[in-house]
Amino acid sequence: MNSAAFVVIAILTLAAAFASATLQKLMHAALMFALTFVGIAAFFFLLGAEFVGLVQVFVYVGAVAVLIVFTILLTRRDVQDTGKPNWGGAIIAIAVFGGLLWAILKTPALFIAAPQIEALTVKRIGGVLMTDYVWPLQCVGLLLTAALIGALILVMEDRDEG
Amino acid sequence: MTRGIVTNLWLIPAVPLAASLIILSLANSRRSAGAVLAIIGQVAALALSILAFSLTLQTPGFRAIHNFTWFTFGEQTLRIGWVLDPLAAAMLVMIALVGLCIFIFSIGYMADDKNFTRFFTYLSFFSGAMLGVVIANSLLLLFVCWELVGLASYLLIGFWIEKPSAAAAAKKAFITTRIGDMGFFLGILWLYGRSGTLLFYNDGSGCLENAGLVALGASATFVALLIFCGAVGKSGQFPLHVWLPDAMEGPTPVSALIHAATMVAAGVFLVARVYPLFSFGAINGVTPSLTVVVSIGVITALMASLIALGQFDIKRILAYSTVSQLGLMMVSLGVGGVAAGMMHLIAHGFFKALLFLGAGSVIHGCHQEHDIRKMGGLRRLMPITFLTYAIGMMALSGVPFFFSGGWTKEEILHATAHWHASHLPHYLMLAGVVLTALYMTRQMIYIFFGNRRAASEDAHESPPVMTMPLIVLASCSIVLSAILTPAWPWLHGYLTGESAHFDIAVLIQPTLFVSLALVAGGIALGFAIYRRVAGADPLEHAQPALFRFLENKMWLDELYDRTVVAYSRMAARLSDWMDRNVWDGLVRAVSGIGQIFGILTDNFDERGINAGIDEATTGTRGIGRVMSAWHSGQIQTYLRAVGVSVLVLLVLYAWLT
Amino acid sequence: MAHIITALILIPLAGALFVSAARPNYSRGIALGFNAFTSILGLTLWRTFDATAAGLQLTERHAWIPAIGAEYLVGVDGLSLLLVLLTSLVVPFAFLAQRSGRGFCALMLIMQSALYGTFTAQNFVLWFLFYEMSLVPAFLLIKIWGGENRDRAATKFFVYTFLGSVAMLLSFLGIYFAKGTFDFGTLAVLGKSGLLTGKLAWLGFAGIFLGLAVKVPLFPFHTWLPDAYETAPTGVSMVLTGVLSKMGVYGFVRLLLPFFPNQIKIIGPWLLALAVCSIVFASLAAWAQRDLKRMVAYLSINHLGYCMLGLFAVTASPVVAAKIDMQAALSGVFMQIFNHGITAAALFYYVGLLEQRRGLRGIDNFGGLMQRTPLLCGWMSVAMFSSLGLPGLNGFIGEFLIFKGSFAIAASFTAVAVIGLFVTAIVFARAMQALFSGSLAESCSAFPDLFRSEKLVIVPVTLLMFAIGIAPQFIFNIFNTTVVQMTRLFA
Amino acid sequence: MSDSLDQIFIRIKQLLLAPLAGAPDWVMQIASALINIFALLGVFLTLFALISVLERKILARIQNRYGPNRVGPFGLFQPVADGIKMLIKEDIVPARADKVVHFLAPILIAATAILALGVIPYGRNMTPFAIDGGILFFFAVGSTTELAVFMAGWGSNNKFSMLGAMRAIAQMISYELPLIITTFPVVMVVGALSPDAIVVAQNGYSFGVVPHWFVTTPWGAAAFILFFVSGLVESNRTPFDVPEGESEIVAGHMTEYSGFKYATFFMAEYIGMFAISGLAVTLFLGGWHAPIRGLEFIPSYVWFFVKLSILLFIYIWIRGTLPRTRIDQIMNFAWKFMLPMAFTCLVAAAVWHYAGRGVAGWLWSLAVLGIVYIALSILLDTRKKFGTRTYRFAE
Amino acid sequence: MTPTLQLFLVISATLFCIGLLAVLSRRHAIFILIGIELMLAAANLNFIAFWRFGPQPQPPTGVMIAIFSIAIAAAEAVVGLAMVIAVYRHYRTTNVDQFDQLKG
Repeated sequence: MNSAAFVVIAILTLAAAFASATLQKLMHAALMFALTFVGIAAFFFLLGAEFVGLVQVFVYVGAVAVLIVFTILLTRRDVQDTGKPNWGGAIIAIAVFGGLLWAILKTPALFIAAPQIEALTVKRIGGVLMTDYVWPLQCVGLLLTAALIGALILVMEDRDEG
Repeated sequence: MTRGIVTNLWLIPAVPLAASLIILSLANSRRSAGAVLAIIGQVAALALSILAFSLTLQTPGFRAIHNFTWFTFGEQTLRIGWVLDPLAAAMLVMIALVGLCIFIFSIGYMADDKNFTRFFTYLSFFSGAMLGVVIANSLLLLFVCWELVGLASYLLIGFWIEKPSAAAAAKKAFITTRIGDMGFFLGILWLYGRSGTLLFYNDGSGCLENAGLVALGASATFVALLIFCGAVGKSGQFPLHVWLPDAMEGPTPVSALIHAATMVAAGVFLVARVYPLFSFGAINGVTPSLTVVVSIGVITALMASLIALGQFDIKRILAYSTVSQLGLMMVSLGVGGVAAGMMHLIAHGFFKALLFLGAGSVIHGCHQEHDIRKMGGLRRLMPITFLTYAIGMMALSGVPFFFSGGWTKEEILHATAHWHASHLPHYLMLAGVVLTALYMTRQMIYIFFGNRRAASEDAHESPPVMTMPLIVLASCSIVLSAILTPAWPWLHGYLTGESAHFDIAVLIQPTLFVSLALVAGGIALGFAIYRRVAGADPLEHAQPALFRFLENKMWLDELYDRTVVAYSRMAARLSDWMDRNVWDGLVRAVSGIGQIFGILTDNFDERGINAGIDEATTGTRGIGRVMSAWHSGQIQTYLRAVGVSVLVLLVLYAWLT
Repeated sequence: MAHIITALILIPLAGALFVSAARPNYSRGIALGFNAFTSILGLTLWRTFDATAAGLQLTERHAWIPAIGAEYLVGVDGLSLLLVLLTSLVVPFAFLAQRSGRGFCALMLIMQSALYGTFTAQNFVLWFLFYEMSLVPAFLLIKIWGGENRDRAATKFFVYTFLGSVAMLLSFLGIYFAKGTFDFGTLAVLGKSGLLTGKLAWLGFAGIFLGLAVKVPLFPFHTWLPDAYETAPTGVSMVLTGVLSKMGVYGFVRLLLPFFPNQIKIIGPWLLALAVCSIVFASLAAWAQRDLKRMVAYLSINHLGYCMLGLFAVTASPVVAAKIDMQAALSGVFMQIFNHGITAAALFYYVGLLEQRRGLRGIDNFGGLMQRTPLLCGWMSVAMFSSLGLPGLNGFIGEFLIFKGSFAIAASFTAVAVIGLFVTAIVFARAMQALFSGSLAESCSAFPDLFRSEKLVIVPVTLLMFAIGIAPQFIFNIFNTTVVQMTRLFA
Repeated sequence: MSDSLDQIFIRIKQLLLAPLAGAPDWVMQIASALINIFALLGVFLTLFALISVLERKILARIQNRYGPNRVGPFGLFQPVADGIKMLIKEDIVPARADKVVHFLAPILIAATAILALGVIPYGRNMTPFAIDGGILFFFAVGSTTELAVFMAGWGSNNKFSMLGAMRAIAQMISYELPLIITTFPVVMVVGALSPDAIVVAQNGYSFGVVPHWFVTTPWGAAAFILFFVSGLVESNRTPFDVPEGESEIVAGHMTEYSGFKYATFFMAEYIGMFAISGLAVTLFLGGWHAPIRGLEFIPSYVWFFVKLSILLFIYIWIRGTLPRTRIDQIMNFAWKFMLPMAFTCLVAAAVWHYAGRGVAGWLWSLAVLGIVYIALSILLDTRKKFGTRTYRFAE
Repeated sequence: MTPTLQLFLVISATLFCIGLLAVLSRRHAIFILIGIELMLAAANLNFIAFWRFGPQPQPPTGVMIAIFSIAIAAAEAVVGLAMVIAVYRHYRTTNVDQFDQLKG
């Protein structure tokens, strides 16, 4: 857990995140979104959960980013997102950030270093998944199928609608 | 042999009852068959009675009982039964014989009545019931027959139902006797309650026997007095005698049978039968109950004889004479002369029946004329009636020697003389004797002597069917005196169980002479007053106020009407009014409250709840409108709200910990 | 033979259905047919009834609503059998009393079945069901076929009795929650040691007492009876007085007395006073009545007063009574129930006959009937004398036993009650004088004497009166063991 | 001796690292990583150059003509010539194109392709980056190529390139599923996601002749075929090279690129092909294992590259023979045939495993596969789809 | 600055608030989805951080939750985007302020 990598990744991720939240151009924001998630995956690698990082990259960068981009394409004809982001939301976000920060800094117990852990192998994750979390796995499987079908139905162009 | 007779002793009352049932089922038209059946019934009863009588002659103090269970209720059994003893036997014979004579007489008397058969039904029913009373060994059976006798008397008095006065008299008789019966009923209940049985003689454990009497103890006097109420009611003693004179409304044979010989005698018989109750715990023959009996007897005797002086209706005079004679009997029983009382009862039965039938034939002769002032001089027109009537009159007023009445009256005076409590009743009774002689001679003179007046113009002698019973009864009165004279007191011995022996010497007694003198004086006085009777009654002429007082029966009837009857009728109307208004009023009040309650809840519901709910609904709608403004549809406003609330929670948390 | 009681209850119902379906002019015939059938059943029940065995016989027990402890339990003991026989006697008598259409017959049959049910039910819920079931037909019968101001009388009758029964229901619910059972047998046994305690006991007692007192009727609660009987048609009033009021007395014997012995002991004198009041006041009121039916109604209150006197004497008097007196009073009460049932019904029947002939039933509307209709007057006077309590007829037996029993236990009350006896005598004497004697009123000059059909009805009933009067043992045999058992229960 | 030869490269590496022994370990890590990267790049770039020219020669041979033989002996220096040509060409950027995205696209594609190479075991413990979830890393990185292709398409602000990008992405996404599912049986049988474990699991020979490669098992063979076809589609090779279908939409998403950017696209395509076939080798062909026991003396990496070149030859061979397929046919083929077959391989593998991995299991899984294949062929009424086109002339 | 748990939390908090910023202030529907995804990612980061810094030999629940939440977030994103498209087709705009049909 070297701190240098941590700092680089942190800066990279936060910058990308901020960019994706504030960039006016839709496409750039989407790409910055993908970059943020690569950064978060890096964080996971740093924290020793490779599998989660890979899954994160796999799912978000591979699928969600593409979907967002596709959605942007499909909704291109609308007017550009003009106007400053209204400040109301920003103020509240900052306030909430302040609150969270206050909460984190106030609790001393968090100020601990990373203890030594044995590598979290994919086999172990697989084992736990298949024993303790077998039901949630099935439910998530069901959920994903449902989402798949749902999205299809929502988006399917009815021949006669147009 | 005795067993056989006692067990089917019930036949004696049963035969006349059966006869009456059969006659009842006959159509009204079968007149002769009805009469014959009744007569046969009566003759059979007489034969059986004589048979039973002969049985009792075998041993002195004979008593045979036959008890059986009437019904069992729960685990208890109610036993009743018959008893045959001299008292009963004598009464049986007297009732049967007198009944027979009257039956025969009424054939003639009622010949032209359209309900002839129904009359005989009632007569035989009556005699059956009367016989039942006499032979009953249980006070309950006695009470049952007693009530049936009361019913029979009601039916017979009200025989001519179309006459309202007859119906009223019947009702009055029924109700007054019923008052007495109620007392009697309470007595029975008390006795049954205390002694545990109502059987008179039950070989040792009967209520009249020692065991029962001891069980009764102090309450014997109260029981006795209550039973005495029954006797007072039935025998027409002082307070409850008012129905008897009115009962004359019924046909004369009825009056003869019921209101002279038998039914009225039942009361005396009852007192005689339950005498041990009265005399229980007597200190030298005097108990409170007996003194009451004596006092009632004395009052009744004097009062009745005085009233008799003031009456003009031939049958009413005889009725009042019966009342006074019964008073006399009660006195004799009271003072302890049970046998004397019974003997007088039997004798009186005969000659009073004789007098009544005589009066009946006189009325028949004078074409249903009852008022003696319209009669007179029937001496020559109706010789047989006159002769028999004279014999009856002599017996009644107590002429000794040949006439039964005299001896028995003599006996009674003898008993009252020896009464320890006080001598007053003795002297009063002597006065009674004089008065009796007086009103009888008055009646004789009015009817038979003097010159003929209105009704007796074309009077004619009654047919033999009517005069025959008169002759029989007259001869009986004379013959009976034979066994009654103190010289050979056979009947007295028979009744008391002692042996009778012939002794002329007994006759020479001071009281005998005194009574003889009194009777002669009475008759002489009578002749003196009423010799030249014309128009108004001499007594009325002499003492108008007193006479009117007596004529109106001392206004007792009016007194009763105005007090007892009026009050009870008023009580009835009051309770009806109470019922209709007070209790029903309560119910109506409750329902009223219910209605008011209903109205209240309705208003409350209308104004209170409905209005309240309407207010509430409008209020909520207002709030609703305010709230909806919040839902602007902008998703982001919602999210901002979420954010803010999280913040607030955080701050709150921070502020709290 | 096991299901004879259920059959007894159901046949009249079936009859009611059948009658309402059949043609109107046959309805009375059919109803009588069904009545005959139930009477035969009643008689077989009597024959199979073992008079010596104590306790319930021919019981049928089926689960009904176990959740609330309601159980179909019917059984017959001496008293119930007596009342069943009375019902099977009075109801046909009532049918014969008047012309009746389909509705009338159906309702009467329903009432008969309800009566059978009430007298044999041994579980409260079942008993209460039949108790209410008998109320409705009575109400309808009075309301539809009654005389003038029948609506008011019918409603008063219904609401009054119904209010009472509601009170009774509430107290029984209290008992159920306290003891958990509705069964009369167990409650009676429990009753000895007091079903409820303290104020609740008094409430329970008051509830049942009110319910039954209204039904009997006991003195202050009797005002509905004269109005109801006066307007009710002859047949209905016969059944009402003949059997329905007996339900009240049956209720007292079966429900109130065994369940609240000590409460009754405490207010004993008051109860006796009430009974005496109902005897004396009712008879006095009867004397002042001008309407014959109303007069007979008051007299039936008087006679039921005797029953109540007997019952209260046995249970309510503080004095420890001897066994003989209690048994005398109780068997007197049972006998009085039976006799009054017949006699009162007969009286109403005769009044009904007179009303049919004259159209009016005021006591002054008649006069001198003896000359015109001697037979009718003869038989009617027999019924009157029986009701009067003349010995030799059935009335006397009951009254004598009641008075014997209650005199030994509560002498003063019984003494006052004797006045009631006496006033009844006056009432009847007055009635007889007004109706039979005197000159024949021209309005009654055209009266026909008894028809053959009427004779057929009267003669057996009067013969029964004489039979019971002279040899009542066959009636006593029915309930002797029950009386013994009950005296042991009440002692 | 064979072992020393086999580990020669590792030993070279340790030699290079020796001077840095004293440095802190993060320095050591970076150094070893750099060595690996350079070695990797060196090998595969030269292979790229070689294959590009070989491909043109083999295609020529298939088309009965020589290939480029002018530049160097047998035309082997042709790639150098091409490379120089690419560098010199002018780099045109479309006017209103999204310059940043346009510029980043080729870099991203090349980067992902090279990253994928990092996890493939080339020889006994010669895996540049031995990550525990190596296979997963390979696919995770593989999936970012779609994003890069899209950037290329979008960045050039050209309808054709946009359409081309759409088609490429659609194609790649729909075949990514069968690609991954076919690896499932292997992973499940081996029980680990790391490529080394998979290769180690395939050693051993039965009867000395038949190697325990997964391809020898029926599900292994079927999975290999499906994997290989999906690989073809993933790297947009004929007959699935619809995106660059010259006849229809010029060069697809690469139309607006020229010069060096186009070269990087070209290079990325080839490296992608190397990666897919490298993975196919590790998964099914026993990685660096020798085909028969007898030949084990030959070093492991040699076997790896021999098998790799065979596969590449097959690529080129297919390109030379098969005509281009329609986009909808590709789609249907993917979803209606490939996916069910992939799942059947999974089932077959399970049957094989639970039947004791012996001959019985072999036969059973063959039977399962056969049945499903026949059933699908009946159901899919492919005749209509691939039947002869009926031309309707305008009447 | 060795990475402590607190630091990780701060980073995830910032990520979370950036996501919140995107959601609250951007008008474009897709940005809201991006914002949500960011927030979810921040949460995942927290889970993994707590798992990593938590007392060891513990079962990898944190990781599990992260995995599952990724899966669910993906499903949610898919449906969200599909809805955005469908809504766009209907409204011809993705400006969130226009979608106020559910006004009270």
